[in-house]
Amino acid sequence: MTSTAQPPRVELDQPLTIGGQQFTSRLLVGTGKYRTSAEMLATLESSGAEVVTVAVRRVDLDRSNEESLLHVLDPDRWFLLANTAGCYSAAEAVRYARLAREAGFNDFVKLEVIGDKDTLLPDVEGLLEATKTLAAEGFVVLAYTNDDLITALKLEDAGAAAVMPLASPIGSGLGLLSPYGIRTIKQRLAVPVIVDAGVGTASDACLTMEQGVDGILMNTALAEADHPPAMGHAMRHAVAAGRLAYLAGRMPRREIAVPSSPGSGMLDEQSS
Amino acid sequence: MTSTAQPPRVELDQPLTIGGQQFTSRLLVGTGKYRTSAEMLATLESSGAEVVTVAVRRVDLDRSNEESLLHVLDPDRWFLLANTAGCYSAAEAVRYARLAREAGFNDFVKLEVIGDKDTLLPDVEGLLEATKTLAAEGFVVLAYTNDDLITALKLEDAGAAAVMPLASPIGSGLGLLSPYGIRTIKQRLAVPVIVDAGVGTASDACLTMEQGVDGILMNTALAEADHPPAMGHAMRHAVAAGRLAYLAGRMPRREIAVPSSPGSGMLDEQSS
Amino acid sequence: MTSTAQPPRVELDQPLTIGGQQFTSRLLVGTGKYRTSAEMLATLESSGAEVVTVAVRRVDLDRSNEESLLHVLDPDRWFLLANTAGCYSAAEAVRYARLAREAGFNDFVKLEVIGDKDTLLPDVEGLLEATKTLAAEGFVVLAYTNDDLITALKLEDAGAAAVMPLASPIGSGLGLLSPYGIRTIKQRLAVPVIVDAGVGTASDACLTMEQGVDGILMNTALAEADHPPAMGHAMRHAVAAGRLAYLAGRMPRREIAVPSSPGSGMLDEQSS
Amino acid sequence: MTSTAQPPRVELDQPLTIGGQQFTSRLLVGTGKYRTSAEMLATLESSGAEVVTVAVRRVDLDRSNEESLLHVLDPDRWFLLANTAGCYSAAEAVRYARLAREAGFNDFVKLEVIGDKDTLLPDVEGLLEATKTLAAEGFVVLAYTNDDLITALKLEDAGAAAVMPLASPIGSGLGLLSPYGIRTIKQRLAVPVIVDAGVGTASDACLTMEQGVDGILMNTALAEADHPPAMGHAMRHAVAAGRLAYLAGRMPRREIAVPSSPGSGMLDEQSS
Amino acid sequence: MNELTVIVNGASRQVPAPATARRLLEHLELDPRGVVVEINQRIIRRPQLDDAHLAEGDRIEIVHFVGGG
Amino acid sequence: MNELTVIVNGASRQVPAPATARRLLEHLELDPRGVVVEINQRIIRRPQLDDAHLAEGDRIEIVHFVGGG
Amino acid sequence: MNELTVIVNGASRQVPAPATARRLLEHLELDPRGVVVEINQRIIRRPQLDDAHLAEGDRIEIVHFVGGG
Amino acid sequence: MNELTVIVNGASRQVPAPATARRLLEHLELDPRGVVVEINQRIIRRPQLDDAHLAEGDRIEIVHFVGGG
Repeated sequence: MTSTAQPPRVELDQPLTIGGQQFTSRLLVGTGKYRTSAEMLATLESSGAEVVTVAVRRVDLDRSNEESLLHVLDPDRWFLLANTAGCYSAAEAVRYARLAREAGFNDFVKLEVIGDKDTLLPDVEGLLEATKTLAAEGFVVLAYTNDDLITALKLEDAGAAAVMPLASPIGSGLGLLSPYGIRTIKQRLAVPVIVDAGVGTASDACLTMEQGVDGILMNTALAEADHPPAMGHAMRHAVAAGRLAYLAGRMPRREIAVPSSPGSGMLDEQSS
Repeated sequence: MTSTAQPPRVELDQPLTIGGQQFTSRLLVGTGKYRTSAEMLATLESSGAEVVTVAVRRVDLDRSNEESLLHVLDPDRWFLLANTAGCYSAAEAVRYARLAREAGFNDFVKLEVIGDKDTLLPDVEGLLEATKTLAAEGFVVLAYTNDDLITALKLEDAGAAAVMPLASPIGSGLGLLSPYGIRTIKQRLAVPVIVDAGVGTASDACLTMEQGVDGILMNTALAEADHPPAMGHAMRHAVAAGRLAYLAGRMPRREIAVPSSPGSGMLDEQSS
Repeated sequence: MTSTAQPPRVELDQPLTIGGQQFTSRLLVGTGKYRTSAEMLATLESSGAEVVTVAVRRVDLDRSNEESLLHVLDPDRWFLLANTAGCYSAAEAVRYARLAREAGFNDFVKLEVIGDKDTLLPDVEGLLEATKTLAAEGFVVLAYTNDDLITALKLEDAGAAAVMPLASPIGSGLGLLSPYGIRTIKQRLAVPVIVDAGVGTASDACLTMEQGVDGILMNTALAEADHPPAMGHAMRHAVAAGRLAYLAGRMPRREIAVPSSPGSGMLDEQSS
Repeated sequence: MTSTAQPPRVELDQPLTIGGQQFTSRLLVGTGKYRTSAEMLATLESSGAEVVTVAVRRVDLDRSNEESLLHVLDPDRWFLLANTAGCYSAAEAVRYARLAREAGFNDFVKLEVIGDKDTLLPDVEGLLEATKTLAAEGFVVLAYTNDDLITALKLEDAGAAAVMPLASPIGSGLGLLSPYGIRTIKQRLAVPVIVDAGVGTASDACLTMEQGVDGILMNTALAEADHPPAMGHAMRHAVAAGRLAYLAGRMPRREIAVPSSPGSGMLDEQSS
Repeated sequence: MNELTVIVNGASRQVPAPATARRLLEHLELDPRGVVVEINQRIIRRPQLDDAHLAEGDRIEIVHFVGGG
Repeated sequence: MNELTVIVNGASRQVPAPATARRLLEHLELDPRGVVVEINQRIIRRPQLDDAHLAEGDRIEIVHFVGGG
Repeated sequence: MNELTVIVNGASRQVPAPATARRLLEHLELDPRGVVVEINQRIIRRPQLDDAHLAEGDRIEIVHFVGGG
Repeated sequence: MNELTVIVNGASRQVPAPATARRLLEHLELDPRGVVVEINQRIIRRPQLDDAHLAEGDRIEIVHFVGGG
């Protein structure tokens, strides 16, 4: 070990860029299922997220306006990413996406076309169709999909600005079921890969980022933690940790021990 | 969701305390196997660690003094934790510990009594014996051990100030082989539990901290990363992430999907 | 424990039935990549399989006939299941299936429509299209697919007689990547589920069968074992083991120990 | 592929031999916790086991003799392996072992010295002491231990005829927590390695045998299955499967797909 | 004064005639900047709210953003 | 004696004319029971092998089963 | 007739005196082939059952095999 | 001038006599603040370096901290 050599320069990471727009954080968060608005806001803050997802639903005409999300979320502070959650066909998802765009914030849509109520897994046929339609209309489509590489490649071809494979089913907290699948998708696609759904705790997020993906979107892991703001903080660290570890390049795994301290220079050795 | 309720106060974490001494970081790092001193220092800095381990070895009388670690590591900046790496008996480990203490920095020792050259696994018989001897001499003993609860309990009884079960063999990078074992040890011991050895990348560190342990000591994961300073930074985040996630209380795992967006308020629903 | 009670009757398993035809084994095996015909035959025998897959390829007009599989495999002894391996579109797969049927053995086809040369993952769009075409022509379609439930449900609707989700990519030996995904598919489909591809060793096969699926098809795990006939024997046992364990109903997992020997009746206890 | 080459001869496995005595099965089973004697006997039969473990306890003088195990288990049919379950010190375990030997069946003892009531993990200090004592008295000691290699090596030195590391805690059903640990022990010891405790279902047993160990002892996985006799049958297959797969030598894992059917000979290819 | 019957978010409502999308929002006390209006599955862009006249039986959807993942 | 040029499994071949699918198999010394013949992407079922006449330039595929997974 | 008080498997019992280990088993209707007897932590091998005399206050353990794992 | 032969870190060395631990360090150009000295397996605390006299054949270990994990 010499003291003159320079440490290798750590390459600075590039910011996440989707559809030409740069974002300050690789962690995207949902706004559903929080116990209170205050808790949601505290969690959004602690997570460091810039992009927050929102759903499009009917105004409840019989109730006060208190639940209007725009009274809680300042659109100048947060990048509102509308989703098409709850849509079970391409046509339905396209309709919701168009309504969302009219809200006037941006052209982004987190596109969901769900295939089944129990698992909330995507219907990839409908998803491809809706992606083509919306991309042609100028939407920046972030397509929620499963971990199938072939579908991911087709989504990219169809004009998706980002592909969002799941770690495991929405709201399940089962973590990253197939690191192999996610890694393969990342290696083969040119557009950003944002893992969406299934992350349950910080180590899930860290492991996911270590596969090289560009970001993570989560909701339930935060909203259903015992202390959402603390979990937001944890996830902010976890995403940074996984990203940096990916860039830093991990040590090899080996089924043999290697000492960290020198093997020579022990006492009572006989000099040769 | 109402906006009036307060978010739950996130309990502030307590600092890691061993043998009555508080430390600023739950990440402890080794100083072996770096390519250069500059790289080591940059990594120590980026890791945020306060405690750094050092080995006791003969001065090499035939070479220049450049390798003396104290020329590189300022003892006022870093807490030097001497280890007994390379010792294969209680007597040998005790001898090294005593020499280390004479260096005059502190009474702490990371006690290793190795049982086998190939795996570097601890000899728990020798370890217990050396722990008793050194604790009686006033040492603050941090005992490197395997993931056996019974041995950990005996080490606590023998006077260890902290117990350091391994995640996997030293230098292997295999990660946390038995979350169950580590979690059980943490639940049963009163003294701090610092996981030592085997962590390979950030998600390993994060998962380890999520078991509730008090800290992690690592060396090879940093020194053998492609870019050690970046990995140091990653690990700093990973330890914070895992700790916070543990304190925040993760969501339950479930083998069923749960939507994050409201199920009602969809278009074209018939009003009742 | 009384000696008079009867043990519960173990329900006899039903034979695997696909497209109305019963089979004697839940293990289906491929015939590719063996070093010699003799080794292949010995492995087929030791595996206990009845169904063996074959590919459709041009006769090599410049070489002797020795490689004709029918000179090696007696069609009266083995049920020949032709595949459409190597096909990258629905039209191509349909053409191969029709050729295979003209060979005159049966109407079964293991339908593959591949989406990518590197991963050999299925193109589910093409697969659905080819399934509809072939089912309408009276084929008994066994559709090789990924572990996506929605696609599996659509394949069933399209007329597939069996759905064959992968454990992991063809020839990878990575084992069962998503037990959850496979289990979910099995729970939701009425037609048999045969896991195809990715099994690497006996424990993979056993774990796969424990998810409740109806059978497993494998090739590389046998042909590339050091001793294929011994591995054939291993897999025969593994499939039986996993099936029986599934039917027997495993004990619960618990994070606490429970003694197997009585806690009372120890020596020196004081009688109450 | 030529038909003239011979398949490699599959080496016949050697029978399990402990303390000079050959056994017909590598599956050893306990006799505790069955709902009825009949169910236990049916399970022992279906498992194919020869060695069955029994505990030493006081005769219950206030009840009829019906529970005496020897009225149920014919000692000429089964090899009775007495354990020292429930003993928390070397002295206590030695006392039970001596009592068991006086029963007059054999000199074997499954030696347990438990260190903790909650986890039933072994106290390796007491275990080593009792092993030395009993080996010196001519016992054939099968020592129930944890998965620590160093302790296993010391047990061998102390005269153990077989070492029995756990897969996971007794009665937990958590399966094989550390394949690495068990594999390492097997590679380093000359005496047989029988994995004891923690196996929950067939795939656990199969995976365990694939590490190369000589046998498995289980109780709860059978007694607490929904249908113990069916699980006995499953485990018989699972142990055979894992053993054969180990001997057969599994295929390599690879993160890339490799086709099982020929890449050439496709239709419409242009001849060169 | 005349009234129209329209279906707003799935329920029948009487609104004063003649009516436009903007009048409907005012009638419902909704701020146009926070909602999007669809009439018979045709989206009404905000600048056109005044021009969008309602007819008897129109199916109107008024949506906004809510918390979602 | 006349000859036809056809493409068999991707390569040009001269075959005696007039030719049928069955004659081609005989010419190539292939047992009809082990192969399937396709002419210009139309499958020739075995009973029709005699009736399937070859024409100049026909693209013929002769396939059989090989080892596969 | 005399009696002895001994502790058998943790409970006091009166047994006819003089008593041996074998007599105790007979008294308890236990088959010696299925049990092992310990008196004051000293094992009585089966051939010695007749020679093992019981004394007042002896602590006797009678064990057998039960189901265990 | 006399010399002593001592074993320092496993190798024989001649040192000027009379010698102390401190003199030995000076002779080897080692800063006492960075090392610890052991003579015949007895540690010499730093304040005692001057009092620790070396004798012929003494086995001396001089250690310091190096990088380790």
